[in-house]
Amino acid sequence: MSDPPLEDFLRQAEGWLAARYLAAGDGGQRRFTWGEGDDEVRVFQEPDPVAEADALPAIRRWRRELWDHGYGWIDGPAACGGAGLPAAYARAFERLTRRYRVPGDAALTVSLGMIAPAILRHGSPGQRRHWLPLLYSGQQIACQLFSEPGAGSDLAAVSTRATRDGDAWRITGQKVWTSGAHLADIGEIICRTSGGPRHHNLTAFLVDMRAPGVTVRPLRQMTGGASFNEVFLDDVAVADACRLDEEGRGWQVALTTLSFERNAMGHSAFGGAGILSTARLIGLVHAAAKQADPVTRQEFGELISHLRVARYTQEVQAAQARAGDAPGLEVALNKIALSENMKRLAGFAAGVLGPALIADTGAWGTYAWTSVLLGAPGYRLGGGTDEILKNTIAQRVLGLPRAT
Amino acid sequence: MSDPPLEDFLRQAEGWLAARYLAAGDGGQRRFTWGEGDDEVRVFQEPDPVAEADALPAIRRWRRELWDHGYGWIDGPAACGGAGLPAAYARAFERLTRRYRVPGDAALTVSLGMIAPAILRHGSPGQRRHWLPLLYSGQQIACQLFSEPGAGSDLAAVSTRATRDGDAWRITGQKVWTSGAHLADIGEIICRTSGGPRHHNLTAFLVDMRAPGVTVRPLRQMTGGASFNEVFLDDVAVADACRLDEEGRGWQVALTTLSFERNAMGHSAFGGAGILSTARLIGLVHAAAKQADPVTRQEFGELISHLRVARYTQEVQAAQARAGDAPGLEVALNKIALSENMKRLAGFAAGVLGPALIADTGAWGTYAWTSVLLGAPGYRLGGGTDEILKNTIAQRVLGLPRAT
Amino acid sequence: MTIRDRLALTDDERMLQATLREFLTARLPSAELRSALDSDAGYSMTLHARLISELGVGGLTIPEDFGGLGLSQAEACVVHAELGRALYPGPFLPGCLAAAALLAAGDLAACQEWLPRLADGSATGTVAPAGENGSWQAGRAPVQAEKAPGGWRLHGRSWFVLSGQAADIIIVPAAAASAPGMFLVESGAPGLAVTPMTGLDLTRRAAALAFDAVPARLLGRGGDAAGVLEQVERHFLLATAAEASGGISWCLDLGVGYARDREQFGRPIGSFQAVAHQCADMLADLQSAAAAARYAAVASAAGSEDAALAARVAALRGGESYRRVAEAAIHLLGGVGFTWEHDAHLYYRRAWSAQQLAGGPQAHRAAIADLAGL
Amino acid sequence: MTIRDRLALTDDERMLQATLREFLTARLPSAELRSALDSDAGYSMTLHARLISELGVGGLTIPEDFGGLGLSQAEACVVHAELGRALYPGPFLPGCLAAAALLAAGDLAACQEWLPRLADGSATGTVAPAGENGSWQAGRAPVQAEKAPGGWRLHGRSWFVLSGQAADIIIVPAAAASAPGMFLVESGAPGLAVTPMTGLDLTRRAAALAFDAVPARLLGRGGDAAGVLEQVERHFLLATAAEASGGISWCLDLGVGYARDREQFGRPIGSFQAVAHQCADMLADLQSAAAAARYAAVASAAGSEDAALAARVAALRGGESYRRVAEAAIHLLGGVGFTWEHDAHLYYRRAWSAQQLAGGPQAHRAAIADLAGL
Repeated sequence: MSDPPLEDFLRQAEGWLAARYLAAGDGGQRRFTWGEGDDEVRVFQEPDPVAEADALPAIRRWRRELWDHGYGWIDGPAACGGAGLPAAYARAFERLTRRYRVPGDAALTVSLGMIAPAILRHGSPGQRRHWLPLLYSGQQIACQLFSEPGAGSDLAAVSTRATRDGDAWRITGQKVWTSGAHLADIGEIICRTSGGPRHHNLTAFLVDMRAPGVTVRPLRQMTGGASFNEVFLDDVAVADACRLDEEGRGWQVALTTLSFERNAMGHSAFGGAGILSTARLIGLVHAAAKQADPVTRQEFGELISHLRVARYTQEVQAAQARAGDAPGLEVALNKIALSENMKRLAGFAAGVLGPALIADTGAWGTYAWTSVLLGAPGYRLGGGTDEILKNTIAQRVLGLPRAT
Repeated sequence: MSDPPLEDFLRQAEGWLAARYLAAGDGGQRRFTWGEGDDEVRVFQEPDPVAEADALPAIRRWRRELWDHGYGWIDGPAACGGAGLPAAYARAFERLTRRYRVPGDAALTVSLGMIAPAILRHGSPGQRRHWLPLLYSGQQIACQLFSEPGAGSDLAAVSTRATRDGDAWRITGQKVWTSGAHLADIGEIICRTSGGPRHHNLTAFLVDMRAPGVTVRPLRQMTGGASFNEVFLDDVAVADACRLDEEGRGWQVALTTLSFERNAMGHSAFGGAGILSTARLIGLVHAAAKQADPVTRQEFGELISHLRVARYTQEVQAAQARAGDAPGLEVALNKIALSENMKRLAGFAAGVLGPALIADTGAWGTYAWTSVLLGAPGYRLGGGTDEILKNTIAQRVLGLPRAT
Repeated sequence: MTIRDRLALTDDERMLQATLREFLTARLPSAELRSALDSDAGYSMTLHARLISELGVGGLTIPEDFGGLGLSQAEACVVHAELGRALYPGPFLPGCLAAAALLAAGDLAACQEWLPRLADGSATGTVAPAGENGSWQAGRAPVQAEKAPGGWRLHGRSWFVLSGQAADIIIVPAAAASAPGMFLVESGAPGLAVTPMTGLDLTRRAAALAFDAVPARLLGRGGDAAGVLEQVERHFLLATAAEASGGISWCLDLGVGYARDREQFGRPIGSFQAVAHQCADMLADLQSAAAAARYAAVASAAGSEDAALAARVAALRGGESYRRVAEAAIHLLGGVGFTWEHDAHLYYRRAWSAQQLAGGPQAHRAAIADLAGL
Repeated sequence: MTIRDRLALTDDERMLQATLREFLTARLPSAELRSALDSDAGYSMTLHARLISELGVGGLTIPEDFGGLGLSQAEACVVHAELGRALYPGPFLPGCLAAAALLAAGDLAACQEWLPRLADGSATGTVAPAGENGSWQAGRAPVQAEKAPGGWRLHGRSWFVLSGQAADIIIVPAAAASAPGMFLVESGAPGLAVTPMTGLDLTRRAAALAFDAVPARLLGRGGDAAGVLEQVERHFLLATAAEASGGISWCLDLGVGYARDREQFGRPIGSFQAVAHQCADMLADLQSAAAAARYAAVASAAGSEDAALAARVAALRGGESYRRVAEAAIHLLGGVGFTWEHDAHLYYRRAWSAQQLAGGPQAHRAAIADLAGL
């Protein structure tokens, strides 16, 4: 039976949403008014653990409702419980949800944006039928257990070991920079399973985050908060059925997962786009009474030009994707641009606020900007450092020989 | 007999100078007045060939007079005709000459600043006694024949060949980016003399620039002028007595010569420091009536801070050298800083002049700045590109492993 | 028609781009460009005529009923980008600006008389809005208009007039009694002196114009110079942004090609990380400059309310990226890039010149601050 | 004594530098610094007392007849650089500023009473020149002085007061009837409320001061706040430039050490050209920041006429370089550099904070333009 026309699909979806959630009012963008509400401008969300735990049930219910009414995985294959509709329907639905006060999927960026697509690509039919409905219905949340203290940019150098034990495996090692590990039910983990040659000695597993031997600790970052966790695994048992793809193909599974990460990171909504809004920046300048200062206006014009160009680039890429000419790896350049824009934001705030940026006078929306200043260095590291991304661009987009 | 006290030496030298040359007036710095004289602001001197040829006799006479009165090579060893005084005497004399209208040694920077010191280091006693008096007395001028179209940063890859012919050699090949070749009498040339391993297959010679088979052509650069030459050698005969150092030691001779080049290039007087003078920049802003514009004042303050820091750095290094703690290879960083300052100068001139920079309205001191804009890219290449210099700094100053 | 739907190139635009690329690659290789630069006119008139007749790009944005194709800024910028990529030296951009001025002034008779001839290439045009400091303030127009018995007479000077020597008609803002109006002057008019200005950009010549009681035709009712110039400036901003993206793409192809082929230390220089990352940075500049130019052109074509801001963003970022990429290309090439005979410096010269003629970074940043509502 | 002769470190200065380096390396390792930051005072009072008694640096620039060493800015900046390298959290810099203010105000009695105690460490001091927007304009002093029967009373608030909580005496500019004068307030004075300000720089605490009819002692004749603050600001500019060069040298040592030791892809990351060149850039920043700080200090000590300009140049370039190098060090370290437990971010926080407290880049550029004669 062919797909319903997009307009009908959207009309029906809007009816469904309107029956359950309040309209977000003005075109879905929460109107920004200087001085109102929380003045937080974080690069990485640092949800207070209690508030985060409180919000989780509502997010799980939101996913479950979507799943039960066919909106949980709009462009997923029917065989695994998806609605089997074209990706354009899923994107249109996602834009539609922004016009309603829905819990949203921010907390599930990794689970649905990186791990679920990796399971779809590398899982057996049984694994796909088992895990994907659990993830897209919100019954289970997945996290990414990749980086290690000794394996950052060089992910292939992971030392966490998985040793065969009958028809199960025992995993021992340490993973770092995992976001949401404390809320996750399962973790996609890359382990060393043989002494074999580089890139061929790794295997991926889906490990139960609540299994005995798994310890999750918040990883305090320079901002003062903790957006990520450290995960210690001490002889953790994992059934062979939870092995994702063949033994020795862990590197391919990792690359697939990372490619989804880069696409997500480039998107301007990622990384607290709220901090990039023009209205907030205008409010900042007015609060410091510098709107008439020609030097401030030049620095404002320069900053806005960079923020807008980043948005124009993403919109052109989205249009090209819709026209079937989706951009390739060069999307990673968006992430680098976003990191640079965060540095520019911090510099601009310092120029406008001066000392009021670096010590809290209590004035709304001033000292809060230190979060951008303290978060920006992390953004240049997470999801691939500038240098690693530029290597990839040079070699796989520009066809230059391997840079050593 | 011990050295005369520095004060006596300087007093005597000043007497000698004053008897022959007019005082330069105000402390040796030609006073800059906006609108007066030539508004040329070149990165590389592009002497008009005729004017240059005319000026040469005066420069040769100036050297000859210095030589005949013991000021030609103040800190040179007596054995080779030098005065055998400490380097501090030579530096003090050089500073003294700036207070008089002397022809100066700008045209001899390569000959006396790079080739002569290389001959002192690598020449046989006979070669030193023969060549050094000729160079320091201005009777002969030397140039540097190193780079080739296929051997720029990778100098060791020179393909100009010198083949043994009895007790002489025959040299065939092409050299590029040689300054002053059209005025030089001899050229220090690096040639490939064997099929041996890299860095061991080269030999240095002093070739007669007027020998048959040597063709010198100006190399027109993007500024429109020609500060450098191309030199073609077609089966040029060179006596074995003109071989500098052993066969196969050409690479060591080249490194010695290049090290002298870097020291010279870092010095602010090099590269038309005149263009960096504050008075000329103030004149530029006033000519465009922008001295009251806060944005222009910020850009001016930023530019001046970079120019001053470059001068402070050199003065601190000079003081450290006088105190016996001369800086090493990190002097190359001065050259990179000077290149960056030239780019900043061009950007500043563009900000102040706008279109008047890129098309000539005839106004004094405006369109002339295009020479800086067109010369700056060359300054990042000559004397070692930024990248090559940073490799050297990382490896030999910071002790980092060879960067590949 | 929202902007989002028009951002991807349409099939027609793709065709136009490919045809132009083929035409210019075949008919304007480096040797042809160099001989054009050494010629008196600075461009080949035969090539210009063929460009307009064969590809019909002369009247791109001129309405059909004035003999043009009636296309939008979106299509026009596809053409500007390809011409920018080839440093096309002919008077294409000045012609577009003259057409835009005529349309904006709304003088039907003048439009009927001149737009068809601009469209079919039988006449070339330009605009002369800038005073000695290069700025376009209509308020302080550098030329005065005096109502004489026989008609209007112009006095004064204007500078940096693109293709001033080649233009048959010149549209000039001139201060009359009330607010300044737009005037049309035909080349060869008595009292008009056109002298070439020595310029940095060898591929686009500018002239200085001296008006000594020059007879001129008032366009429309007059007093509308400010509004007309604003529309002409929009075209200029969009065109320079598109040209910049074209020039950047040439420099990127040059730089990456050289990084692949040039060997030093026994290996391609592109295998050194410093070179590889500079190439990635050049791609990032191309990606953002091309996207900004496209978004701004489509926003203007769609008449969207952020079109003015987008045009300034595209001009600012495009101008800065073009300068940076042109210099990076020269640096990557090493010595050969610094020579007169290699074409790299022609792009470097165009990058610096176009950026200043289009107003310069300071003007763009100030305009962005105003338009963004600070 | 021309500047040129004093630019190289003297033997005494070398000795002072080595002794300080040894003292701080032994007594303020990372663990000690961390526990100091977690303490109430934010620094170890015993260590502060030892620093002053053992090394006598308390009264560095206080004249000998007031119990100090009577040394110049040149020596003082050697100390500031070493303290900056170790992020020394004690109230050393505020003490220097208080001493500078007392000397500049020229109130003999106040100098005799307090300078010896600042010198021997028995008293700590600070200055409170800044209003809510952080600027030091004496003209619009944020605190007013009122002549009451019992003596002067101060009203108002001042912000960003370094070591405000630790200071025994606070020197405050206050607007009286005529031009503002300098006043001395003792800690614990009635009506004085000192509240800590949450700050970015964990190694240097600032406080907000509220004055409610606080008794204060007028220093000298009064009306000279502008002149006094100018001299205090000079000390502050030179000290922050020197501290920046010390912090940069720590970050460079950290980054280069890590680039040598850290292996990824089977080799030290310093063997990758991108990393190697970032290290070379960090060295260039150190070289210029250290030279500018040294030149400015020697120029001030020699009273040369370009001393004011040199101080601003050193503060501007030192501040920008420190921010850049601190961020580069974190980036080089990768994830571990982004953690709370690694010390790298303490330097990043100091770099940003010190730069703004010293006036910020815009103020420095404007001052440079004035001082350079534009």
